[in-house]
Amino acid sequence: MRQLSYSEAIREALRLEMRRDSNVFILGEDVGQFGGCFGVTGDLWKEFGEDRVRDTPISETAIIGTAVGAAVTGMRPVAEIMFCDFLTVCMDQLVNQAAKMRYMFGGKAVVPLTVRTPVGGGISAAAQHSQSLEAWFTHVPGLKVVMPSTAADAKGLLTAAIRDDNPVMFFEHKLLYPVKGDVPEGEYVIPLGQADVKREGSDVTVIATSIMVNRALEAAEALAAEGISLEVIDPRTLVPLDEETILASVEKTGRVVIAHEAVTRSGFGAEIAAIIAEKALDYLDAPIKRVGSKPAPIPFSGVLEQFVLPGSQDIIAAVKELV
Amino acid sequence: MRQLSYSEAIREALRLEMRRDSNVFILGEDVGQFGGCFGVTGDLWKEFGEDRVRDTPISETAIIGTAVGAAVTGMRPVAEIMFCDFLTVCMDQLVNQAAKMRYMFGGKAVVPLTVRTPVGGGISAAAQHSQSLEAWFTHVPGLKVVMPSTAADAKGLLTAAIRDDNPVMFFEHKLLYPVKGDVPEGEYVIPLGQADVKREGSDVTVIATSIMVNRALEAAEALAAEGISLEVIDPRTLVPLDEETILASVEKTGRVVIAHEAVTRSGFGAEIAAIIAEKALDYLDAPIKRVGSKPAPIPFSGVLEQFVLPGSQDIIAAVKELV
Amino acid sequence: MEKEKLVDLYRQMVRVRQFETKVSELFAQGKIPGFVHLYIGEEATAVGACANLRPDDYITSTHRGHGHCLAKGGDMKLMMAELFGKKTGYCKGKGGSMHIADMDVGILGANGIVGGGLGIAPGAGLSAKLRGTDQVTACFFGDGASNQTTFHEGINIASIWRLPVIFICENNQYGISLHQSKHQRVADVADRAVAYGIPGVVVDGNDVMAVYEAVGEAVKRARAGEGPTLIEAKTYRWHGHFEGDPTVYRSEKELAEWKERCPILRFGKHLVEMGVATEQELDTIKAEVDNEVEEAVRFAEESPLPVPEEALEDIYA
Amino acid sequence: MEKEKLVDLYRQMVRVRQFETKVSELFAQGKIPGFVHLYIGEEATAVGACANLRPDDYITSTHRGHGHCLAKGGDMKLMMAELFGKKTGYCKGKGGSMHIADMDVGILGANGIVGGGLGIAPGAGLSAKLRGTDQVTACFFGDGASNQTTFHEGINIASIWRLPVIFICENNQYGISLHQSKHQRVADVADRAVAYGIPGVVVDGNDVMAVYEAVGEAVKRARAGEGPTLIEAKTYRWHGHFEGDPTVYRSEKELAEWKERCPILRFGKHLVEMGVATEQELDTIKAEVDNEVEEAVRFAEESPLPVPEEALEDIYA
Ligand SMILES: Cc1ncc(C[n+]2csc(CCOP(=O)(O)OP(=O)(O)O)c2C)c(N)n1
Ligand SMILES: Cc1ncc(C[n+]2csc(CCOP(=O)(O)OP(=O)(O)O)c2C)c(N)n1
Ligand SMILES: [Mg+2]
Ligand SMILES: [Mg+2]
Repeated sequence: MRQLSYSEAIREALRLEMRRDSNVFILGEDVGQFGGCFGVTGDLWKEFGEDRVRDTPISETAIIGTAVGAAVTGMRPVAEIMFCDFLTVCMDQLVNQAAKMRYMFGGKAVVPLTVRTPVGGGISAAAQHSQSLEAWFTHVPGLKVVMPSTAADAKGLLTAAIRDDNPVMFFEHKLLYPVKGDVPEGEYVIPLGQADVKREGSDVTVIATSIMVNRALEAAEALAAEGISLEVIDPRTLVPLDEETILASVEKTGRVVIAHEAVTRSGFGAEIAAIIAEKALDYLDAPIKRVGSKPAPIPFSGVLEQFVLPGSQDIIAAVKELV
Repeated sequence: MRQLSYSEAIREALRLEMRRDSNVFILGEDVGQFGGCFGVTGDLWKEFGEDRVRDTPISETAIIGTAVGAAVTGMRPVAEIMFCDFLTVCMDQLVNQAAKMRYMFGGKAVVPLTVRTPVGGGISAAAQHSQSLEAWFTHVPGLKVVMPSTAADAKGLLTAAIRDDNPVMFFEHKLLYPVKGDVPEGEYVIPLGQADVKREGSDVTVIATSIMVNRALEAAEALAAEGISLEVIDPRTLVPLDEETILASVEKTGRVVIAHEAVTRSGFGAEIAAIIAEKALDYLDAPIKRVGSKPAPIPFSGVLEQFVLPGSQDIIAAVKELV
Repeated sequence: MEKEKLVDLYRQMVRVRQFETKVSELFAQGKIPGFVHLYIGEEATAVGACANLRPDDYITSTHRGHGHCLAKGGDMKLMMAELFGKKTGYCKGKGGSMHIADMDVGILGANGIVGGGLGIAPGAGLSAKLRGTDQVTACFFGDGASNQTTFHEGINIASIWRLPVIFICENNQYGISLHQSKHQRVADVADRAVAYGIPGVVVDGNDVMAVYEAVGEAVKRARAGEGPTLIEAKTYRWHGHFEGDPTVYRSEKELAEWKERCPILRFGKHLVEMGVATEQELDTIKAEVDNEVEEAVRFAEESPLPVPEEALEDIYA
Repeated sequence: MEKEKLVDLYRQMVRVRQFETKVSELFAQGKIPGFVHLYIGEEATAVGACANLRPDDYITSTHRGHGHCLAKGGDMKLMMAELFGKKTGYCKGKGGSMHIADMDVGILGANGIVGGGLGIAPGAGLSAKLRGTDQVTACFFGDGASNQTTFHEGINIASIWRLPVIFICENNQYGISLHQSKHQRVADVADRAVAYGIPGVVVDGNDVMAVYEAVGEAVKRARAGEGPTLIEAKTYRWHGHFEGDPTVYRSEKELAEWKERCPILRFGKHLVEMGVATEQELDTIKAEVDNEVEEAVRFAEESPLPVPEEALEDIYA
């Protein structure tokens, strides 16, 4: 199959959806001629023009507010927030407006809004440009939360997100942007709410999101050599969550490691662990282990940053405590 | 002992700290002559004047920003955000500035800032005035998170929060404001990070926060009549968390219900469940149950609101599934 | 303006006044729960502004939104039922006073977040522009809201993109207890238009014709693609910030002075003087509106409460 | 101004220029990680502004903060070591370019959030006021930041409380790729001062004396309790937004024109013409600064990296 990078796959989904539906448009900082801070929107501006690939002022509240107002009056905006850390300046428009509008209005509004934003560390961008804040949004009824780990998933899930009639938070990972993978051509939709078993295995279930899926697959490879078999599950969408696939794997292996790059404390891994501790306790042969960032802001210096961020070796260590 | 309401206890802590340390001051919307939207700051304005009990514009970003700037230059501000729902408009100043400043600056700044804000439903204030958003802040290294359930705890913990050299989020519950309890006179400090066993018991551990402590005690009373003995633990501070007290109780009872008013999904209960599933799995004789708000924005109409919010009957039901 | 329209302006103001007066009573009786922010005294602003709008135009409203919703064509019965938390209400009891919306007549929602609508309105404007319609959006907000995030970012983005939005600041002198002079150093919020390179207009918010004309001009500009206008309507709320507010922060004298300038009395007098209507005709309108309000109350009272389980519906589309 | 001070202004600008030029080289060599935003071309603004400040005055800075930090008295060695991510750096390697701070000389931090400092600066001002000192706070920010939340709320609160804050907008024409004409409809950011009832001043940001004088006036006002001033310094960044930006959004011609207006060349020429310094003296300064920069690089290169476990220190006091 044809290979695309994760960012090319995202751009392709945007391009196809914009061709398909004239109500789809993009807005964000430097998404036009500049092509996006990480180059994701690239040349879309050339095909669709300034109106549909709109450069905005550095006003995240206005970006999301405008997107909400446009969505609720018939458009299908895709807003880019340059770093997910900047969601902190537009939380109200996401959490109190977009997420709740339909409900507060008794079901009479639709808010088909997609917010794309990168998470993650690894590029020495320090504490205000490296966070992974997806867990916050999973706490807010009314939002959907998507987090692809591969180029193909990025394309299929973004297509679904744009077509979804609800506000969808779409979290990309900076380090994944250049990573290539097979990506189906043409229309490709992955329904929200379906986990993917990225690798089958029998000894330990690793539930991983975003870049930690890659780390988990590395760990699986390394451990396979030692005769330990990991099953790697990528929920892909955190809300709605495919509990079934997760619980079936736990039943099979009896051992669980949950891995995400976000700070462990109150990360989405806590929610997954809690679900398992409620619904699959009897299957468990060992404690549930979580792997995530250590409880610190992300530091600048590479040695410090690598220490705080989780890696495949942390997954390996967690697995070894279980088997 | 002398009885005070929860809001009187908070006011007393504020008054005593303001008398003790001239660097302590209050800022927020309508905290002066108006006495605060829920009457908490009351007459403090009369004793300390407009300078130290400052009415602000309706500018939450400026309130927290100003508090951060004042804290880092030697003051000890106590900011009031009228409803915790409005934290959504000042997340950056809390999460990216206050929480991370000390760290980003290599330990060379102190940010002794307290943010008081009410959580909770129960007064038909609907979706934008009823949330319980404390879990978000527990995900952010650099912040401390406090959530008192009684008047005495409110006084003792707020005193500790104000004296703490770190940014502390102090979550009050609207429905608790009028609730009276014994409150020690004079200086009273409860160190942050100490859970309180609100009722001893042997069959099931209920870990509850804020108003759910009261609901848990009601449940305990009701279930005692049926011969079921609940141990009710109030962590009081979520960050830092007193894991020891929690785990000791789990060891004793082997059964756990976690109750908070926030939406269950990705609430702080998930974190507590995950900790138990990692560190105390062997003690567990039954699945970990969580009780929280159902996955909906808080609705306006009383019948709907009561359905969404958790109550003592939900705790009772959860307990009965375990024993 | 033709007589019919003039009389209708009067009727609309009376509808708002009587509705709010009744809500105040019902709140005091404990029949309406939650927070209730009344529009009494400010009627001319919503009515004068909305008289320029078509059903397919949009408004964004505020926590003090009953007046806007009625003036934009909201259904009084559905509003009252919503305030009662009934299933037949606009939001099926899920929203209450602060979240009344009617997508069919362009009411994009009252809003519990001060300044919330200032974020959203530019989006409705952009939507009309991208869809190639000439719909406009009127964005109501208070003097207090003019110090929020969304005021600055929202008006700026509307200005650079020349969006068809009319920003209408209802300067009722206070944000809860804080007088305007203590929350900003400008005397006129309209002066802030300079910061966005758009026209800023001050108008007597208690003069329905003045509001009508000022907003009319702005609507014309917006429909012509000339971008947004900031209009400041000077007015006053007679009641407390919310029902139950003892208003310690203001004087009886100040209130009395503003009551002198009642927008309804004033416009009624004007209509009679101009020979557009007689006192009797005006009384008839009041009586008719009384009936309409009574009917709305009856509808609300007789309507069923929602069923608890409905709380879990309408979250996702 | 006495000769010594004039020459020092020159030296400070050269320090910023040479520091940044070296950082650019080191970044290209892969020795400095992360995002680096350089101040080359804008030196006169930071230097002219900070020349009015005492060590106990405060500044808040931005992502483009090296110039502010040097001009406010930051230690070049500690800065360079921080950029290298070394343990001896200002932040022990935890902050990097965007978070350099020095509480001892009043640098309340560079800031990775556009507009971040606009929120914090009023607090430093309030603090000084409450503590009864006459310290002032200079708040640097970009033209792009003037469309952020914190610009509006921060300046408003500083204005109503008459806080001793000088808001200094460095209008370098762009927010990343977006030209000012596309992100706001005012030609002068200073016009926005009207919205807060404070003085707004436009100054040539490439003229160090003009900046010095304008900020001096504002500092005088602030110390006298007369409240904040908004100063807009028109300038230009010679490099891309960050190192590595191909700057497709602007023309070579535009860049060349601004290079003609180099603040350092210009001021150097002026000093020579005025007989304040000779070409030779200026060359000596450059040579001295070159040494200073080399020494800073040596310090940074020779310093140890932090130990991984240190990442878990300095989170709580
Ligand atoms: C972001 C936010 N902050 C604070 C509040 C609480 N609040 C509700 S209405 C109000 C006053 C609003 O004043 P103004 O904008 O002048 O409108 P008015 O009430 O006078 O009509 C405040 C502070 C809120 N709802 N949202
Ligand atoms: C809230 C926020 N939004 C976006 C960014 C990304 N960003 C960093 S610098 C910058 C441009 C800032 O422009 P301006 O304020 O004019 O400063 P300049 O870079 O021109 O000095 C942007 C958009 C950010 N850091 N913070
Ligand atoms: Mg007002
Ligand atoms: Mg700029």
